[in-house]
Amino acid sequence: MAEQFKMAQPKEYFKKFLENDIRPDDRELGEFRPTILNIGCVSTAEGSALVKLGNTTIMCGIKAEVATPDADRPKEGFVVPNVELSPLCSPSFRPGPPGEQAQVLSQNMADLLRTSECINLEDLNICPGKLSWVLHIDLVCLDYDGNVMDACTLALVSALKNTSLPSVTVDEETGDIKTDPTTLRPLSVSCCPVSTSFIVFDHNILLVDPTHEEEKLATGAITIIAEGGNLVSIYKPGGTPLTDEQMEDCIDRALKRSKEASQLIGETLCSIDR
Amino acid sequence: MRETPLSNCEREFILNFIAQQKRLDGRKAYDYRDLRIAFGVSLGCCHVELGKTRVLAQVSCEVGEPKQTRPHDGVLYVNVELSPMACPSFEQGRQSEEGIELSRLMERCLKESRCLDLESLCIVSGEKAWHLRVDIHVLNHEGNILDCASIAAISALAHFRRPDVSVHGEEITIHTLEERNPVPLSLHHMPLLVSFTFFSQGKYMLIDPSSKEEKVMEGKMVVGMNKHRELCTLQVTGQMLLLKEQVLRCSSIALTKVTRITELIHEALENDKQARLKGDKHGFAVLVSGDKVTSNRLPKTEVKVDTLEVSDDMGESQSSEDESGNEPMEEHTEGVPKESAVEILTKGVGMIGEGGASTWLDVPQADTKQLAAKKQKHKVSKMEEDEGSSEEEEKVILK
Amino acid sequence: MASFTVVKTEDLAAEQGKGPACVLRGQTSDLGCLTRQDGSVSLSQGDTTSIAVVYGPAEVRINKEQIDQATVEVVYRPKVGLPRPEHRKQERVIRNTFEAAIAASLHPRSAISIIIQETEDMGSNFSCCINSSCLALLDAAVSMNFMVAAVTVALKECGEMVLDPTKRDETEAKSVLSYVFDSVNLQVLTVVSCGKFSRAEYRNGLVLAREAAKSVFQFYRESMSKKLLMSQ
Amino acid sequence: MPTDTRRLTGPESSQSPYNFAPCSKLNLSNLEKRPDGRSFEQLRPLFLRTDVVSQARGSSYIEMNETKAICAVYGPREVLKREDFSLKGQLTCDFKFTTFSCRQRRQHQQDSQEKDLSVQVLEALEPAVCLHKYPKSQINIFITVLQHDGCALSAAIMCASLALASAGIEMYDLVVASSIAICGSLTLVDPTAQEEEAILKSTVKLDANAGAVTVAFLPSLSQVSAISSDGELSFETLNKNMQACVANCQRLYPVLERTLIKHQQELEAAKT
Amino acid sequence: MAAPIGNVVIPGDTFSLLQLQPNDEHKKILLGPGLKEEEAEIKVLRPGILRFRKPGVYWVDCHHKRYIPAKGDSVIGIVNQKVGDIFRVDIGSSEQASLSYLSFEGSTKRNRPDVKVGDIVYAKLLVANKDMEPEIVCIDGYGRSNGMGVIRNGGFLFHTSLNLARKLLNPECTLLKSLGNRFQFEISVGVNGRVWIKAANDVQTIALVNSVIASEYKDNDQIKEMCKRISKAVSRMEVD
Repeated sequence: MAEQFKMAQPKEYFKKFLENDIRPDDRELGEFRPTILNIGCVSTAEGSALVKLGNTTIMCGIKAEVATPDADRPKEGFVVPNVELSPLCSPSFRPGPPGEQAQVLSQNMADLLRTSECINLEDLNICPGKLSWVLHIDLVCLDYDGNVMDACTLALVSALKNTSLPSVTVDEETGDIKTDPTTLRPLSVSCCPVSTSFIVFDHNILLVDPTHEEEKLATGAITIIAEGGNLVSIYKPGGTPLTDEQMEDCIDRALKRSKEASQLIGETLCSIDR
Repeated sequence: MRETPLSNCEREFILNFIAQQKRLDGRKAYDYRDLRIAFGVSLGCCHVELGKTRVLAQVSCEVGEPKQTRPHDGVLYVNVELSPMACPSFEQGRQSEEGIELSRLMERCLKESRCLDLESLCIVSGEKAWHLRVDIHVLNHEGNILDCASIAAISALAHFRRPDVSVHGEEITIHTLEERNPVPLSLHHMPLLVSFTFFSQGKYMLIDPSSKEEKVMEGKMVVGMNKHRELCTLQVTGQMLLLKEQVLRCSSIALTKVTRITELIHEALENDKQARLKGDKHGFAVLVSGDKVTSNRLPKTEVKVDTLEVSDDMGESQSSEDESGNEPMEEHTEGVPKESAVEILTKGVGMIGEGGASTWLDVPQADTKQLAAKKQKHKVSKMEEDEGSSEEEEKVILK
Repeated sequence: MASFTVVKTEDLAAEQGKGPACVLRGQTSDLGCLTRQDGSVSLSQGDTTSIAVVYGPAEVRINKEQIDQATVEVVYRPKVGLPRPEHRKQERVIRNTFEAAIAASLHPRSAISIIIQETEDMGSNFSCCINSSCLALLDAAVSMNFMVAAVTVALKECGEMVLDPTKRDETEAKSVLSYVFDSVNLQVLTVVSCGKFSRAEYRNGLVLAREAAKSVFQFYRESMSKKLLMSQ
Repeated sequence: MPTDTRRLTGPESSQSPYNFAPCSKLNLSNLEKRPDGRSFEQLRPLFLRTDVVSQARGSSYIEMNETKAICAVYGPREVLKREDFSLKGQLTCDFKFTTFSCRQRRQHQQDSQEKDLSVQVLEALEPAVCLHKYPKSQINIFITVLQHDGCALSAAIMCASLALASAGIEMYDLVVASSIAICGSLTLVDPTAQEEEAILKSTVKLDANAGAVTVAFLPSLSQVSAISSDGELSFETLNKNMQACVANCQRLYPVLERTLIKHQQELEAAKT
Repeated sequence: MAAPIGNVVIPGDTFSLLQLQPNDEHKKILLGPGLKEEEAEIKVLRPGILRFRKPGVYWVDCHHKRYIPAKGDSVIGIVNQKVGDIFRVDIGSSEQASLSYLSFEGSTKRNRPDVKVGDIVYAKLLVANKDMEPEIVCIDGYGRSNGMGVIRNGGFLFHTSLNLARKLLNPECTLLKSLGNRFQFEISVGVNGRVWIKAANDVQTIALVNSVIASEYKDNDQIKEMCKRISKAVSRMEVD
């Protein structure tokens, strides 16, 4: 019965739940789904992490390569994030080049890396004007059940913190390159930005960490990326206008979440080193 | 998007009218519509209005590797964009027949005419050279995009300056504009395209056709020429035959037009230069006067706000954060206990939070080992505790 | 290395029509500046200019058709090079913003498409795009629940705030925030930010931007009145 | 100019740092123990799990030590184009390595090897699926290899057949696959990437027998649905090793069986 | 404060029923295009000038180029294609209108009207509804054409903004009056912003076309002035 009701009028179905401040997957409005983090799960990548946010699953792998730096930035390396929403993760995606959403996510990742300055591009330089690191950061969605943005940021940051590079040297006079795979240098990641996404349901109710169903019914969305006590980004693309109080509330929760999540990353990393 | 079709009555009327040596907008057969050339604030940005047809051209540059085939030359890209902006029938992204022909002609006009000295764009032969890029955006299509585009493109190139570079051994430095003045491109000559349209077996000829005239035309001849009467392209399209005389006549008309337009371009360049020297206002913002009925102007307005919070002290935001800890948050906080939220399941696997559904790696309550096994199969030892599949693999291994 | 345009230093410095920090640069609008579209406008804020055009309610592509409301499409056209993911993101933000503003349910099975051409980015380009799009929609008389106005604020390292920043201001600023408000109760419709900032700074920016938005809305009203009253 | 405007692009050309490292080549001629300590005819532990993709009709995850793959099945979906209507349903397969799954970085676009593997997986599975039950409709299989350490093909086949089964697609039988790498007299069951590589490199100087053979097998029908072999193998060797593969398949079968039963039990549990 | 009738309103503006009719708010009122009732308030959706007609009709007179079909409108359409026994006609709306070959005066299954693709028809909207494809007819309720049908033998068709078309349709239209004093011409105006003009000769026709287009942003005196100039110019042109 419930199924049919859900099919027929999803909106009403959700309303019924939200009337008593609970969500169909018996979460509270402000509650996250369980977040599982598995760091260093792919040994072929220089750095990797798998994040599960409820059902939503993102795997991030970082492949490091070397290239000649740009003429106008001879002392800098490259970070190239890309998000892949493969047809595997949801029936709504088709094979072929990335769609709008994948592109927007990729861009969000790039912006996150740039504004949070968690990686100093100059650290990625090997020999000025000659050789720099290129970090190909690829995030693959394995299960698309909403709030991919948060999962991606978590995976991205964890993978970066897990990344270590072999030592590469350029011979001064001959100019030929030597790699020593035995000595690995961990990549320095200065900070740990964490994103928190909300949707607006029915123009007034705020839901944190939405599932795919919830996202489909949303009348607006907002993503806040926090780092320590600071805000790295507030991203509210249109949708229902929010009151200042609502915005403040979102920021509160985002700051809180950022503490928890960075704690998660930190402790998980320690557990590897042990 | 679908474009409003041309009705028969319009078609017949226009053709008759042309047969009477008249045009809808009262021009003579060999008249151009009035031409307006304006430059943007950024260098190499040119906006051309030909009647109501509008084209924007922007030149940009980057340092890259030269082509293997021509290691001593820079590279010039020409990109013509026909978007629905100009006219509903143009598709976004997909290049139409029209678009391809257009870019082809522009390339012939700008690249194959060798109007630009590419060698001067080489920095280190075979390694580094300037890549120039001309982006041509058609903003409004009221006919004769081609001529308009060629004017915009060539003016933009003439207006452009590239940053100066110096090479010491292998070290190349691109100087900021503070350090050194940017250098102009060395433009040998200014080729322009003039298109002639023909009606009723080439009996009547018009230049600078309007969009309606283009719709009813029979064929078209494009002459690419500079003011020294050097021909750089000549293309005839459409199903009609032309007499030798006509071609010659066209070329001589083209010459007069090209000379006139070249003058106009130089004038415009000069005006822009003067304006910049005097520090007058220049760029597109000035184009809109605000005295037209449809245009409006808002002088710069001071915005007053009552006293703001002191923004740059962290203490503030800190405090606001603390308060986040208490009452407004309460209802959300349960479910995620503050301390020791993190649960380390196995090496490199941690989790927080409860509730919600998860089909893969569903750990909570269930023995964490199971997940451990699932994630870290390298340790077969772990597998033993795991029932189901892993037992099987014990078997597998034992055999 | 991406292809870049060259702007003279003095032009960046000149800050034409720019005075103290809390000033909106002079604005000009030219409604119906193009002929082939249902609505078109070229808007300038200081030296930043952009052209926006609107078609609609017009024929919709079958795969995008919605039976209960109009489909809003946005195309953003950068001046240099082909559209890249960054522009896709911009399109997405602009589209979502106007999906909220446009009364789409009045024209089901049709498309309302907005096309924006960047013509000169001398700072606060995003605001200029939003505002020009909104004016274009007004020019095309597309039904809207409310109008929107965008205002950009730059935060300098020293903590000083610059309203409607120029390119120079943006490059010097530690972060740049753009707010979009609705015309009915001036609530926050859209926020996009670039660079780190504190909570207080967000609030202050909000207050300042909201104040500025009022005069932008006033500008819309004047522009429309001028055109409409003359042509009645 | 950027070739791919839909992705973020780095510099035009970049290469792996390990191209400049002295490569430690595994010497096969006098190999008495395998690098991962297995005996020559030992299989790697096989781990399987169903229902890993919530959005898919059926899905599964496979892990053979360092080889990890995930597969999702969608459908039966209606075919959109009228012209490819057919009374027999159509099965499609899309095989992809993640860019970071191998030692050398892979491209986003599907390359020839991936296309080739897609076809091989498809051919191995088609005989097992009752396609006549799904007229005018298509069933899509998507396989992503998260980490590649040899035997990607057999892993993919098993993963996919399990996913199909868990999707409730009617099948005659599960498909089990196994592969053996041959290098002269030496045969390596269930080879790792390192071993595969070593053999392919060594082909030049060794005698005729150097390569690998993969067999897909329908255990309960005891039929072979596909054989793929690369390198050069004499008929006898091929024959001998096929038998070996089939034997291995039979040993693997119960694992798939159990996993599927577990999956069913879970479903039942969920119902009540 | 009373409703700003005759003034410019823009989307988001609201006013109460009371404002509309301070004297008696019980009277029934009718909201035309551009207005919508929301929580006992009248909300403006489109920019334009608020108009009022007795007894209680309010609407926003706005300025646009895109035509949105409304039942009973008389429009000029361009026949775009023939599909079976209907014509697809472009009337400038988001969807093409359908026109049955039977809805012409005197047409039967036997003798179909002679209509070619590209012809222009003057027709009335029979069905106009946001959820349905618009349908136009060239006959009135009694099966008479009364002026509707295919427009033939010459003349020139051009497009204007919709409110200019409405201005032309206004019997008090200064432009047409003052032009009428000077020229002889046929004109038919569709509310979808399509205007067809035919005068004594092509030169005059074009002169009229241009003057109509030019009149868009002119007040009445300027219009009169312009007409004078035009007629002079035309007579000069006709000489040579």
